[in-house]
Amino acid sequence: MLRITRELIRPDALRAELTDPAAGAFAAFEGWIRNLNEGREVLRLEYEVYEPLAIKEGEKIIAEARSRWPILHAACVHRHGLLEIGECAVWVGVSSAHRDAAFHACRYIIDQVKVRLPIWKKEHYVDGQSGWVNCERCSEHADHRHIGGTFRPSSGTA
Amino acid sequence: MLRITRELIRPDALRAELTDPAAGAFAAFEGWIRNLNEGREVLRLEYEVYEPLAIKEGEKIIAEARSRWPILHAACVHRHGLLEIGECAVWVGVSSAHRDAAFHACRYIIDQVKVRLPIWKKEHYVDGQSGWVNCERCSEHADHRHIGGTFRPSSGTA
Amino acid sequence: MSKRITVRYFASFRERAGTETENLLIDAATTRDVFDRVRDRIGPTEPLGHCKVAVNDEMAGWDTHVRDGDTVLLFPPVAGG
Amino acid sequence: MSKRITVRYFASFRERAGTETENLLIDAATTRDVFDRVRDRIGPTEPLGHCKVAVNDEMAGWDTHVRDGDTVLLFPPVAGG
Repeated sequence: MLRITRELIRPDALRAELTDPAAGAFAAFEGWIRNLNEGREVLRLEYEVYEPLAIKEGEKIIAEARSRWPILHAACVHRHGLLEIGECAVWVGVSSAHRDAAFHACRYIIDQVKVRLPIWKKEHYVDGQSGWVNCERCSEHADHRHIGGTFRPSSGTA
Repeated sequence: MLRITRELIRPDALRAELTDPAAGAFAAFEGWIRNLNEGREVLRLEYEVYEPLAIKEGEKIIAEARSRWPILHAACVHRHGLLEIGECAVWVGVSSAHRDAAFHACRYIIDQVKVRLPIWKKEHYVDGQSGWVNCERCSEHADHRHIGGTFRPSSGTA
Repeated sequence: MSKRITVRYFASFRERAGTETENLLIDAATTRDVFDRVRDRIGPTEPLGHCKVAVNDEMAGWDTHVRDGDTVLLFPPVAGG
Repeated sequence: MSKRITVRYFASFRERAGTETENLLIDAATTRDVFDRVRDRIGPTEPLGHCKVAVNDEMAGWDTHVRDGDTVLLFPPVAGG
């Protein structure tokens, strides 16, 4: 299950959806908005999501995780809109009989979500400037940074 | 921080203790009591903890995780006493700037907690019998199982 | 032969195009051709390999053929999470 | 030379010993010697390598020396989590 929301993410309620009497393990990941990126002080982040395709692609990622590891339940929720420092931008949870599957599937889902979902974020800096955050993979190539002066490598959460 | 408790584990409250404006990632693991172990139907689990050494050894494990990965905060809470199916026996949470460190440290802590802390559990089965659960590593050696008919390999959570 | 293609821009592309959607009448066989025409209009972008494209709400590749009436969604480098 | 050693049993060891603590007067140089004496009393156990031992609330090894008055904690295979 992949959901996009403008509301605060509530990990406890999401976790409750993944319980199962056959589950011995539960792994979760959260991406939090942090106050510093590439040395610049961040005030808040603005997320843009193209929802129809984000959901389609997200469901595909979760199905892939299911086919690779013996998991019971998996879910991912991504925020949309304006987020403040400390807020949760993305939540991933996986329950399974044994912990190895839960850890691997959880990691797979967040890694894929970050590079495949049509989601963008604009950082608003303390100095009043703002800039779109470049993709995680792209920022590994320093030569492609800062085209037009508005692109920032790396990401607001991690 | 490692804590032993007889109360229900409250992941949301524990998670709140690990927040940090510099944290971009949070990884968590929970061990839940499952209803089946090695093909036998489990009713509940009884945990015995030798608290002074469990705390000492747990703090050591967390310090090791800190020295291996650049994490911000880490905590682990383990239950003690009688637990029902679905209850959380152990919670591990790690926050860090980037997700790789959080995932690795979280996995390291739960793996070490399972093999190093002086904690034992007795499974109570639906058929009225009960048995001490053998350690995770020991149960890999089938020849050492069932000494005296009371030892069960593998573990109640996973 | 010219095709009527609706282009949708997202994030930085939308800001640079100054619009969310536009209807183009262009000679284009593939999504790559559409993107090339768009770059003539909005200026240089990140390399093709870092951007993504969808046709009629299905993820597509840069060799995907476009037909008259298609909607092509142009995605700058994504950065979810 | 005999030493006064307090032995503390946990989990399955306690059940088999029928007691939580006992005071032994034994010839023992190391924790291994203490465990051997205990096995004479409570019967065969899991192999040494799967069990753990502590002396006076510090984790120890099976070659750790014991002194008169020490408390030796005998841990059957642990199974936390």
